[in-house]
This record gives sequence, C-alpha cells and structure tokens, in this order.
Amino acid sequence: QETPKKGGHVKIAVQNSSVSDTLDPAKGAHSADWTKQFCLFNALTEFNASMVPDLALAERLESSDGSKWLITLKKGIHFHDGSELTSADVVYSLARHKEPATASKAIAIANGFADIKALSKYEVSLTLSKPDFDLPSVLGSSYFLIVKEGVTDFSKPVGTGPYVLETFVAGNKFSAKRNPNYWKNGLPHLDSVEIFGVTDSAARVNAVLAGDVDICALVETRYAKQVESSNNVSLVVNKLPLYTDLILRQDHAVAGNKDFVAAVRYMQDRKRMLDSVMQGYGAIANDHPVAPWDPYFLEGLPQRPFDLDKAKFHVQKSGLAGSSMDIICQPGIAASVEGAQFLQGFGAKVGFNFKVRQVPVDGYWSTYWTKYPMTYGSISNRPNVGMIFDLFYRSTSSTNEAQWKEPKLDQLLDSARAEGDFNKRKAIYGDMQTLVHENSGTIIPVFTAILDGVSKKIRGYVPNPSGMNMGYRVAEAIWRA
Amino acid sequence: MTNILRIPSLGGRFFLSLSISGRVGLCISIFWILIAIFGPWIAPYGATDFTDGPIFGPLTLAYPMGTDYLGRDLLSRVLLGARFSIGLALVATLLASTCGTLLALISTVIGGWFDEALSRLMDSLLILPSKILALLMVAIYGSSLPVLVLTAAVTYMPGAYRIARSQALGLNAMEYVMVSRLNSESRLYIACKDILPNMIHPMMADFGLRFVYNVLMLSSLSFLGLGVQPPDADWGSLVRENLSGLSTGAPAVLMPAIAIATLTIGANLFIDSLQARKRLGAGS
Amino acid sequence: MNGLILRLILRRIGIGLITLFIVCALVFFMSSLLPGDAAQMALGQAATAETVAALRAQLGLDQPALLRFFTWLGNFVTGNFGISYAGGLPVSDIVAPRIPNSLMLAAAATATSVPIALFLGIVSAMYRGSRLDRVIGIGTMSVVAVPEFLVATLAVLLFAVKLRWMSALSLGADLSTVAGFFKAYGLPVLVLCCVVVAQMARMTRAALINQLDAAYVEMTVIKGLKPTRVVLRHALPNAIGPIVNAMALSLSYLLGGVIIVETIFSYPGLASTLVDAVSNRDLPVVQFCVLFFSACYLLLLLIADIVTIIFNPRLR
Amino acid sequence: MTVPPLVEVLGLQVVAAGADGKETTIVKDVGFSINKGEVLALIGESGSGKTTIALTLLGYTKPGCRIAAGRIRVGDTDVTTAKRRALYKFRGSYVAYVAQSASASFNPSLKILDQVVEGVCVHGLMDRKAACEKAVQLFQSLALPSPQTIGERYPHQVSGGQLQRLMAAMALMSDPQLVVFDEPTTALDVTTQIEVLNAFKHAIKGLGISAVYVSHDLAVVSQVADKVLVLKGGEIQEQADVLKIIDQPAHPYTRSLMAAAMPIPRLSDDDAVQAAAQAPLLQITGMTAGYGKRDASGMPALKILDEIDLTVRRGTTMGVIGESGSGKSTLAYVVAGLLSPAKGQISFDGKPLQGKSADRDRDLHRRIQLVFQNADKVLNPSHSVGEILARPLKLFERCAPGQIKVQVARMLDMVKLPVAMINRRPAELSGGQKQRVNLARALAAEPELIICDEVTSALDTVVGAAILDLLVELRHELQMSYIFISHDISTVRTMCDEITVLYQGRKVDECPRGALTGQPRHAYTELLIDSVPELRQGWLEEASQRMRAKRDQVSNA
Ligand SMILES: Nc1ncnc2c1ncn2[C@@H]1O[C@H](COP(=O)(O)OP(=O)(O)OP(=O)(O)O)[C@@H](O)[C@H]1O
Ligand SMILES: Nc1ncnc2c1ncn2[C@@H]1O[C@H](COP(=O)(O)OP(=O)(O)OP(=O)(O)O)[C@@H](O)[C@H]1O
Ligand SMILES: [Mg+2]
Ligand SMILES: [Mg+2]
Repeated sequence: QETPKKGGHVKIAVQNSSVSDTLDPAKGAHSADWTKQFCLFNALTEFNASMVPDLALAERLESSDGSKWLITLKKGIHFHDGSELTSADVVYSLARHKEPATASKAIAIANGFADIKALSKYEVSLTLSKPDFDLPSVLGSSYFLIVKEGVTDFSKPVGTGPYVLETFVAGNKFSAKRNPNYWKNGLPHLDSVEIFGVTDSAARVNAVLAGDVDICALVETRYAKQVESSNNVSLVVNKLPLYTDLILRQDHAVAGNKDFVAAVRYMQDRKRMLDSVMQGYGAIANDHPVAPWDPYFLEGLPQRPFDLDKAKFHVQKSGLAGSSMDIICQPGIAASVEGAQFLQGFGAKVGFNFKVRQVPVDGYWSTYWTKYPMTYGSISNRPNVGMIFDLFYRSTSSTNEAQWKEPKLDQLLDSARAEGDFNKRKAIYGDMQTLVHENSGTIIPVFTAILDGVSKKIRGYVPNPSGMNMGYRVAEAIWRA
Repeated sequence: MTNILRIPSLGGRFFLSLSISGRVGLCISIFWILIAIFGPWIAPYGATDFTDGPIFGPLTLAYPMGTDYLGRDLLSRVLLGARFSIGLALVATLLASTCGTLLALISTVIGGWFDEALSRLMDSLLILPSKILALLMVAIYGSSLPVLVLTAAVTYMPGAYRIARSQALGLNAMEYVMVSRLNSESRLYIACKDILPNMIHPMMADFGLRFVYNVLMLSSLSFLGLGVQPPDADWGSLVRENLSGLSTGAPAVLMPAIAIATLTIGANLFIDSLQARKRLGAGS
Repeated sequence: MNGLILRLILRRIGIGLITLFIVCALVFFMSSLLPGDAAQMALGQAATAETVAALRAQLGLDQPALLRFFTWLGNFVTGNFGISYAGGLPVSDIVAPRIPNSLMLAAAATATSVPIALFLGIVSAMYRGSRLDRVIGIGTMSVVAVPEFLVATLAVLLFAVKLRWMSALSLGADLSTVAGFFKAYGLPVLVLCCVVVAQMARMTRAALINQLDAAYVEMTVIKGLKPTRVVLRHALPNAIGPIVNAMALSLSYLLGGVIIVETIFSYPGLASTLVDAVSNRDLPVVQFCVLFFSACYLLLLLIADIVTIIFNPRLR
Repeated sequence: MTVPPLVEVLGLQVVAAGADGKETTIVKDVGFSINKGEVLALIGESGSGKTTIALTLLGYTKPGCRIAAGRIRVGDTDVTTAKRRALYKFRGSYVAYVAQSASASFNPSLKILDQVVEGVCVHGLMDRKAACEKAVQLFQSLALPSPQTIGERYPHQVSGGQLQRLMAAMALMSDPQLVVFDEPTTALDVTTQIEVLNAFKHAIKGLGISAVYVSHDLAVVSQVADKVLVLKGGEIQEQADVLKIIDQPAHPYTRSLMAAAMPIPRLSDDDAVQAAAQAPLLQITGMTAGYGKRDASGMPALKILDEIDLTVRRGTTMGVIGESGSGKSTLAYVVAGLLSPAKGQISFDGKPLQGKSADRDRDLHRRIQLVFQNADKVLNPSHSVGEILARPLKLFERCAPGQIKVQVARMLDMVKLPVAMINRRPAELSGGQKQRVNLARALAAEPELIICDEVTSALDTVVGAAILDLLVELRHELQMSYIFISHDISTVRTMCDEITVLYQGRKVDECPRGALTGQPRHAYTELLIDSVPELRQGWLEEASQRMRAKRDQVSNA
C-alpha cells in the first residue's frame, strides 16, 4: 500500500444533473446528491468494506432492547463555520424528517422515531416505536447526515465533513475545498474536488477517457470493454445490492396466477443477461433481494434454472397459453428493455404472447411503475436488508411492488429486527429470503454491478458495498499519484 | 433500358427526362421503398429472434451485416427497420403536408379573422422548439406508433402550412383567380380547381425535404428514448442502441447510418432533379 | 425608411406578443395534461399520499390550472418569473447562468457556420451543374443525413479520446485562454455546424440560382464582369431576403434544438434545462425557456426582415 | 485600299439543347458583315433568332445554347475561339449591349450610376471619378432629365423610357466600336419611343460607332438602319440596304411583313351611320376611381380616373387610347366590377350597374366580359385549353352538356387556333396563342359587351389583323359591343366607331372615328397621332421637330 500524497484537484463526473439537485440530506434523490452531501457532512455511522456500520460522529451507539438507543457524540468536532457539534444538532437533524414541510424522503423511517431528545451536550436518546437492531446502519444513510441546528436553507450549507463548499449551482456545478480542521486525522488528501453531473453515459465515459475528468461514476456495461482497453483509465467493479426486478402484480388475474409467475421465473435466462446485457459484470440473483456478498445472505438456497420446458409446462397448466400481456419497460432502468425483449422471444417459444411497451423515462414512476400488471422496478441499495423487505415486501407498505401480501413475512421481519443476536437475526432473514424466492411476485434475475472509470493517476479508489462512489465517500479517501 | 426507349411509356419518359443523378436518386429511393414493403419477407431472422451471434460481430456469411449489441443479426434488423424509418416518416410527412396544404387553402379562401387566428396558432407551433413538442406529446400519450406519427406530423405541419399559405396567397392574387371571381365561381371551385393544382408542385418539393427531416427526427427522438418500441427499431434507433460499438468500429453502427444516408441522399438527388427539370421546362 | 422599419418592428412585436401568448397557453395546458406533477416527480418512488399532498399545497399545485396560468402570467409580465418547483430556487437564478452559455454556443456556431454556408452556397451556385457543385451538394447532404448524435460521438472519439485535441466535455472548461476556449467549444460547434450548414448552403444556392436566371445578371455577364463579381455584387444582395430568412430558421435551431449536443457534451445550456424541467414537471422553468426560445426566434425573424429591407431599395 | 469590315460573320450556326436532351438548330448558316459606322438591322417575327444572333457578336449565348459552327470576327477578336479571360476585356471595352427590357436588365438593388460606371471601373479603363463625369455627360447628351442626380436613383425610381436611355449610356461608357440594340423601344409607348430613338440615333452618328439594331418593326428600322437583314426561322431571307427594302422588297416574306404593317380600315361609312342610331348599352357619368385606402368621403388614396363620362352604344366599338399608366386598364376594371368606383353612375342596358362584382348576379357577369391585358397570367397554368373554354359554357349554361366539345372546337376555330390545341396547357402556348384563348373564353360566355384590353399588342402583325377582323365580324353578326383599349392609335382607327383619349386619368378628347384627322383636335390626341412611326426615312427627324412643340402644348393644357 503506497502512502497517500497531499494536494491536488480531482474532477468527478457523476450520473445525475438537474435543477432539482440538492445539498439537503432530507431531499437527496440519487448517488450524485449523496456523494456531494458526504463531502460536506458526516453521519453518525459509516459503512466499512464488509457492509458493517462503524461509528463516525457517534462515539457510542447502544441499546439493550433495540428500541431505546443512547447516542454519544465524539467531542471536539466542529462545523465549517467553527461552531462545535452538539446533541442539539443531532436532535434537529433526526427530528426534521418528521415535519411534512421538510418534504423528506425519509419521512417513513423517521416516523418510527417515537422520541428524540438531548440528554446532555453530547448525549442523545432515541426511542423507536418498534425495536430495530439495524438502527446503526439506518443512521449511516445519507438522509441522516448531521446538519447544523435550525438550518432550512441548503443552498450554502455547513457541515462537519471533509470539504468546505465553494460553489454549488444545481444542475451545473459543485466544487469544494479541503476542510483544514477535519476531525479525521490526515484526511482528506486532496486540496479540492469538483463534481459534475453528466447525464449521458457515453459522454461520461468519453470524458474520463479524454482526460477531462478523473473519475467517471457508473460506466454502462456496454462501454466496459472500451474503458478496460484504455491505457489511462482503469475499470473498477463495485458490487452493490442493486437490482432490476420484474414486477408481477399479484392482485391481477393473469399476472397473479401462480403458474404464470412460475413460468416467467423459468423464462429468465440469467446467464445470458449477465453475459450479453451486462457483459459479465454483476451477479446472478435468485429472485430474492439479498446479494451474495451481503452479511445476511442465505447460503444453500438452490439457484433457479433457465428452463423453457418447465416454463411451457406452467404456461399450459395456468391455462393462459396463447393469451397476451404487455411488459412495460423503460430505458432508464438497467437491462429492463433487453430483459423484456428476451422474455418476448422466449414467450413466443412457450406459447405466451408478450408485448414489449417501452415508455418514456420521464413520468415512469408516477404513471407506470406498479400501475400495470407487468412493470419493471429499479431498487437501489439500502442501508440494510430489513429495510428492503420493509419497503418492498411488507403487506402494509405503500411501496409493496407486487402487492404480494404475506403475513408470515411481516411477522418474520419484526422478529428479525427485534433480535439482538446477529446469527439468529441472519437465520430469520434467511427464512425470509426463501419465502420471497418461492412465493413473491417480483422476479430478480441479476444483481447489477456498478462500474466506475478511474484515471490511473488516482489512487486509493476502493469499492464499498454500501453504495456507489465508495459508499459516497470517495472524496475523502482518494489522492493523486 | 432499350425497352424503355422502344416503348416510351409515361414512366419511362419521366425517368429519361431526369438528370443522371436524379435517376440514381430515384433508383435508390425505390430500392428502399421496396425494402420497406418486402423487408419482413427477405429478412433471415424475425424481430424477436435471438440468434446466438457474437456481440458486435463482424461481417460474416451467417451475418452479412454483422451482429448488434445483443448478438442479433443486423441485416434483419436493418431490413425490418426500413419499414419504420420510411413508413413512419412517409405517413407523418403525408399527414403534415396534406393537412398543412389543406388548412392553408381553407384559410386563404376564407380569409379574415379565421386566417389570422389559424396563422397565429401555426406560428406558435412553429416557434416552439420541435423536440420540446415531441417530448410533451410523447410524455403525455406515451410512445406508440400513432403518437410518433402524430408528433412528427404536428411538428412539421406548421412549416408546410407556412409554405403552402404563401403559395396560396400568391395564387389567390393571380389574375386567373380574378377571372374566376368575375365569373362568379364558388369559393370551393376557386380553392380546388384554381389554386390547389398550381401549388401541388412546390408542395411536392417541400414534401421531399420534409420526409428526410422526419427520418432524422425519428432518429433523434430515439436518442431521447421516445422512438419506436423495441424489439422493433427504426434505423436511427439502431444507430443509437449500437452506438457503444463505435469506438471499436462495429459494423452495427455504420450499417444503419449508411442506410439513412443513402436514403436521404437518394431522395434529395431525386427531388433536386425534379426541381431542375421544372426550371428547364419553364424555360422552353 | 426609418418610419417604415419602425412600423414594421412595432407590427412584428405586436404579432409576436400574441404568438408568444398562444405558445405560453399551449405549453401550459399541454403540460397540465402530463402524467404526474412536480410534487410526485420530486418525491419519486418515496412518494406517499400525504407528502405529495403537502408538497402540492406548498407549491400551489392544488389550485385550478386556469387560475395558476393567469397568476403565472401576471407575475411574468411584472418581471417575476416564479419559483422553480424542483429546486425551490427562483427561475431567474436557474436560467441566468445558462442563458449566456446558450447564447455563447449559438454565437460561436453562427460565427462559424454562416460564413461556411455562404461560401459553399455561393461557390456551388457559381459553378452550378459542375462537378464541384455536385460534390458540395452531396457532401453537405451526407452530413445532414447522419444523425447528429453519431456525428457528435464520432467527433468525440476521434478528437477528444484518440487525439486528445479537444475536450469531450464543455462543462467546467477553462475559458480564460483562447486555446481553452477552442478546446471546449470546438466539438460542439463542429457538430452544430454539420447540422445547420447544409440547409443554409442549400438555401443560399437556391436563392442565388433564382437570381442568376434573371435578366440583369445576364446583362452583367454581357458587360464582361467576372463570375465572382457577378455573384457577390449583383446576385447576392438581391437574394439576401430568402437567404436570411432561411438562416433565421436554421439559427433558431441553435438555441432550442441543441438538446442532443448539450447532452452529449454536457453543455450547461438552456435546452437541456428545458428537457430536464419537462421531466421534473417544473412548469415555471419550462415556460420561461419556451418563451425565451420563441422570443429569440421571433427576434431572428425580425432581424431577417430588417436585413431584407436594408438590401431592397424598393422597400426602403 | 479597302478597309476590312468591322464585323464579319460567316456560316454561323447556333444550337439549343431541348428539355429531352436533343439539340435543335435555332440559327442556320447566317453570314453578314458590318462596316465601321454602319447600322445593321435584324428584323423578323418573334422567335426568328434575332436576339440569338445579336448576342453571338458578344461571344455570348443564352444558357442551354451554343455556337455550333461558323466564324465571328469583331475587330481583331475572333469571338468564337477567344479565351474566357480575353472575352471579359472584349465585352467590357470593345462591344456593348442594350437589352430588350431595360427594367429587367438593371439590378434593382443598386444605384443606377454605380451600374453605369461599373464596367469601365472594373476593367480599369478609367477611375471612378472620371467615369462619373463621363456618365453625366452621356446622360446629358441622351437628353435625360437632371443628369447630375439621376444616377443616384434606383432603377424603380425612373420611367421605362428613361431607363432605356440609361442603359444606352451604360453601353456607351467604354467608347465601344460596336453596340447591339435589342428591340430597345418595343416596350415603350409611341411618344416615348420617338424620344429614345432620337437619342440613339444621335449617339450612333455623333460617336461614329457601328451598331446592330434588332426590331420587328420595319417603320422603326427604317429610321435608324443602313442595312437590313430579314430573318425567319433562324435563316436569312433577304439582306439589303434599307432603302431597297422599303422601296422594292425582293423576298415574299419581306413583302408580307410590310403588307401587314399597313393599316386597313375595317369599318365602312354605313357602319358609322348605323352606329349613331343605336341605343346606349353602357353609360358612365362623372366616374372617379382609384386604388388604396379610402378616406371619409370615399375617395381613394391614389386617384387614377377622374370624372370620366363614356357612352357605348349597342353593337358599336368604343376605342380607348392613352399612354401607359393613363388609366385604361383601370377603366376596364371598373366596368367589369373588379374595382368599385368612388363616385359617379354607371348604367348597363338601362339599369344601374353595381360597383362590386359580388353584388352582380351571374347573368350580369356573363353579359359583360373582360379580356385581360396580360394573357400570361389570366390562364390557369394547370388547366388545358379545352377545360378553360368549356368552363364558361358549363357555368353559364350556354349549351347542352353533350355539345360542349363541339362548341369548344368552334370557339378555337373562331380565333384561328387549330383544334389540336385543345389538350395543351397555357405554358405550351406562345404569347399570341394565349391571348387568343383568352379572347375565346370571353366569347364563349356569349356576352353583350366585351372589354378588350390590348388584345393585339402581343401578336405579330399577321395574326393580329386576323383577330381584329374576327371582332368586326362578330359585331356585324351578333350586335356585339366592345370597349377596345389600346395604346396603338392606328389599330384603334381601323375598327372603332368612337375614340376616347385618356391622359393622366382624365378624358381629354372624344370623337367619332372620322373626325380624328383632318380637323384640329386636342393637343395630346395630335401628339399621339403624330408619334406613330411611318415607313420612310427622315420621318424621325420631322416628327421630333413637331413633337417638341406639341409636348409644350400638352403640358400647358
Ligand atoms: N435557352 C434556349 N434553349 C432552347 N431554345 C431557345 C433558348 N433560347 C432561345 N431559344 C429558341 O431560339 C429561337 C430564337 O430565339 P431568339 O430569342 O433569338 O428570338 P428573337 O428573334 O429574339 O425573338 P423575340 O422577338 O421574341 O425576342 C426561339 O425559337 C427560341 O424558342
Ligand atoms: N392595384 C393597384 N394599386 C395601385 N396603383 C395601381 C394599381 N393598378 C394600377 N395602378 C396605377 O394606376 C395607374 C394606371 O394604371 P393602368 O393599369 O390603368 O394603366 P394603363 O393605362 O392600363 O397602362 P398600360 O398601357 O401600361 O397598361 C398607373 O400609374 C398604375 O401604376
Ligand atoms: Mg429577342
Ligand atoms: Mg393596362
């Protein structure tokens, strides 16, 4: 391991650029926002390379029952404006999500915070309405970055983070310079960073290849070869629990037919998808949302094969042979258009008539997603597995994609969260994976790997499974050769 | 060739009256139109066929134009795409030109506030950036073939209207229209018999250009993800979806681009020679 | 002469305002047909009924469309362009840095493409029917025939990635030096030129040839003037009307139609803002951009008219 | 020692490429020579190749044409073999051209002076200042008004006659050895023609240059030319001195040209007596009309016709003459209903006639037919001749539907057009043919009054005479009445019962045909009569003497 060098400037091209770009942790919508926010703020916890939350601003994070938590802050941490971080800032940062006026994306989680109060200058007590031993990982997510008490205007925010904001223009420019008083020793290495949103994926790749930027976040797999063959740029593979799922509405007469669901599952040529669409970057999934590298992954669940004969059998059995169904896909969801086309091709072979309907990216989530019997969803990584189950599979969740209602799953989830012992918790999560694998209405063919193009002049770029751009904390970790 | 000379049929005489480049253009255009009609029968593979070809494969006997980013046969994709590129553009252009011409005719003959109001409306459609209009239309109604055709038609109609109206206004002031008025002809007769036949020629020339723009417009819509739905693809979408192969010089990008280029150039050579022919004709 | 131009300008402005009003209304009511609204877009997948309702009330989206339209219009004419639904920023703050960018790119592309187009048009008109004319004709045609995103990508691969002469991104470039300026603007301008030059050159050629058939041009030839002088001094001033009108049309594309170029080069201009705003259902920004583009187009047409008048003594 | 002629043309042949790529010969084996200081006239009917031959002397052919054989020598230059570069200089200094239509041959967007001096400046013959001075001198010698400043105007700001002279000045700038005049006066009215002819003659004689003068009017040619070359179909018919051509034309074609130019009276004295007894058909009293916005009292911004009185009796012909722009066509528009008068009464067949055509009923439209001046524009280019002629028959229900074909053929025959024309479109007709179709359409409606606006101006003399005969015949047979508009007083004299003279929108004179000559008339009428060229040498000088006096009289009146 070489020793980091100090100084220099780094330009990072990220995927999103829009006037709705924001530095408000409550509103951040995508990795681009989050990466910028992690330049300026810190959270109470931070994920390490094995997806376990380490302590960051918090010195201690303790609970005996999973409901009542005591948060103790590190002392002597200062905001960019010089004021010291205290419990009041933490209380404000957590409680503001509950206000509807904040329009927080984490309002659902925050509603589970029954009570937040400061006990002393450095101590906060947090009471949850339901026990959850995964709270440390929840607090490591971008939404719960710690901001200064009372701030509502996030056009020029101050935080405790590694960089101090210089300029921010939504949809255009973000630049920040080193925080000389950063509380982590020796960090950051760079003098300044600049983050651009470059929405066109080809443009982003070309920018890093042409040397206009140092890091290109999210190289589409089809450009992977081009980057790999470059002399100046290396391709970094990030394994993240990100996936595209095909949603079959269980309350629909056709899509909810058990045999139909089974047939569609057997029609997934996961290997071909991985090899051709994703050029081999990613991992085959087994119709449940837990990635093989996740600490909670259940070993030993047999992989579902690609088997058109079985698919045909199920189609026949369902009595739906010869009928037809629209698959709604959109180019903004990775591999959805191709996946739908594959399904259409195989459908023709097993006697079911799929029609591919590609709809605009724009307006998809409000108009199409889960509103039709067969649509595609795109699930980004969450701080922990429980949250995925909670959001997308719990019977009462408004985002239960397939409207698959299974009381047993709800029960298992609550008990997993209330279980303090990791191994026991893992076992319960394992049962849930089996349940989803067998019965749910979502089909998860593959996990998508995230590829980054990183200039060979940049060092210290190590993927982190908690999120893109080294768990969004790329800026504090890298240095120039 | 000799056959045509011996029997100077209407088509043959027309063909001979074109300049060399015009004839080449006509042949290319006809070739592509035939492909658009018969493409699906010639194509070795269907639209939904996943052949197990290599990704971005080179030209081989099995895949005469190489393979695309999913390993599909590109020749089939280009043959099938002709129907969308040409068909859609043709229908859209026909709609745009016909509606534009008819509206212009009506508004010229009626005149007054109706003409004024319609012209303002068309002006506003004209100055609205066309891609925005397309974006709005597709965002509202989703991307289906009728919507695409309608979008392209609405985008190009104001232009056709403008040209047609200036033609019609000019013709409306011609002395022979005056003669018809003096003979108390009806407005309908004046519009259909006096004005319309005389603006057909310039509108045809305009039609050709507009057609080419429509082909390109569809391809740029596909860039914004608003084009023809997969697995079908027009040529522009073919270029777009295989764009990542450009850095390695994959034939999958070049072939559809060449198809667009030949169609465009062919159609324009033909149109240009039509105009030249007309000029010569007017001189003698 | 001045009186005539003044009257013409006033009339144009009057008609222009009416047209702009229709454009506004058209866009506003078309956008209200769009599925989803700004509140839903902002909240995305995380939207719940309550948060959407709260945000909607906050943005004033719960009011009837007609009322919103006229409120917006009232504010607009008093110079208050409204607050963006998406970022919560004033629209003027969002567009202010982008308008100069858009104008700059359009100006650079105009400054390059107009001379090239005029040159090509004039040369091919002068030697019409010759091999040179055909080469120019087919050459320009092939350039338009290639989808612009292909031209752009090819140019980037060649000049930025392979040769490293130019930037692949215009965003965040150093514009303080001339070299930096060329590096940043070179490729987008090149691509835009490919798109607009052909059309302008064709129109120039057609308009000139129209004039070259006229009796007075024959007279100049009989007077013993050389072809260059015949075209530049005699035919061009008379053909200027249709030429500038065609140019106005082409150049208007350089503002509102450059979405693809702005996307591929990540150019922070107004066209991509507009596309972005449409997908965010950010109506105030959409309206502003559309109005801006439309007004620019009308302005171009006005300039074209004035140029036509200046060159035509009959109208002066 | 004999001086070699300035211009020598031998075996000239010019071919043109047709639309189908086949070449046709438009000039065949033409040879002639011109000595220094001599004027050669080329005459012949329209399309006989006059312009083509004249242009070859400058080494120029129209686009699509080329010199296929022959030799042309002008001075020391062999035009057919000269290099392009040499031709620029040759055209700019040695020869010059005065085009048929001056208004089309000036660049509309440049000042006249700039165009006049351009040639000499570009060829480096003199500097701009000297050139401007010379131009002003030329303007002066060509009798142009305000010679100092006229050059600062644009072409549309001067009249056609003046423009023609300015074009001549442009040609004379470089002191050329040879000037080619291509029908320089055909587009002008007779009074202006005299002025322009005079100016040209002075310039040619004064500077001692040689000239080629193209025309189809023998009378004009006889005023200026020394030698005449008669052409037909691109071939020489006769070549001789002008005196010989006038006195004893050898070739039959030359003779037929001369015969057609002579006016023959078409009405007898009987006709005059009968006409006077007829009841009035159209009566106009105190009519004022014009164009543009109307003010509060209904007066148009641009008043063209002022207090016109006019009576046309049934079965007679009223001739209306006047110079260009005097309002003749405007009068026709008012009667036809295209322009409603601002003031005054019009009655037709005893009943008041509505001003607007929309207020008139269909039968009234039929009864008054207008034959427009500009036959080019009044025939719909996309309708065939048959369709055009069938339309009034159908519209006004003039014959049974089955009879239409027969009737159309009859109409064509009446205007001396072959029935084969029935399927042609207007673009495939010559100017004269179009004018006849135009007339036939009016006749097909079986009107009572036909307004003929310059129906014969576009026709060559032979066909023109036939049409006039037809009109007179119809009048005798069908009691047809005419308003016959023309600027050619000699035509009017042969076929009108009464003649009205318009001058600047006013009626300055009115008289029966017989009273036109032999008694003192209004000064302007006399001016018009005197300006008609006569086929004898020396007429021009006499006429211009008389003119000067009359002009003053007219402007005083
Ligand atoms: N560019 C051309 N291509 C083909 N034929 C031509 C062309 N120009 C002229 N002609 C033909 O050449 C013949 C002679 O034309 P030219 O202009 O010399 O006649 P002209 O005697 O001057 O007639 P006018 O009195 O009408 O001016 C005509 O029959 C005409 O149709
Ligand atoms: N539509 C119009 N608007 C305005 N002025 C007009 C219009 N038509 C004709 N004039 C003017 O009216 C005057 C008389 O025109 P008119 O056509 O009656 O002349 P004319 O005697 O028929 O001449 P010509 O012998 O040249 O045909 C001219 O000065 C002309 O410029
Ligand atoms: Mg001629
Ligand atoms: Mg007239």
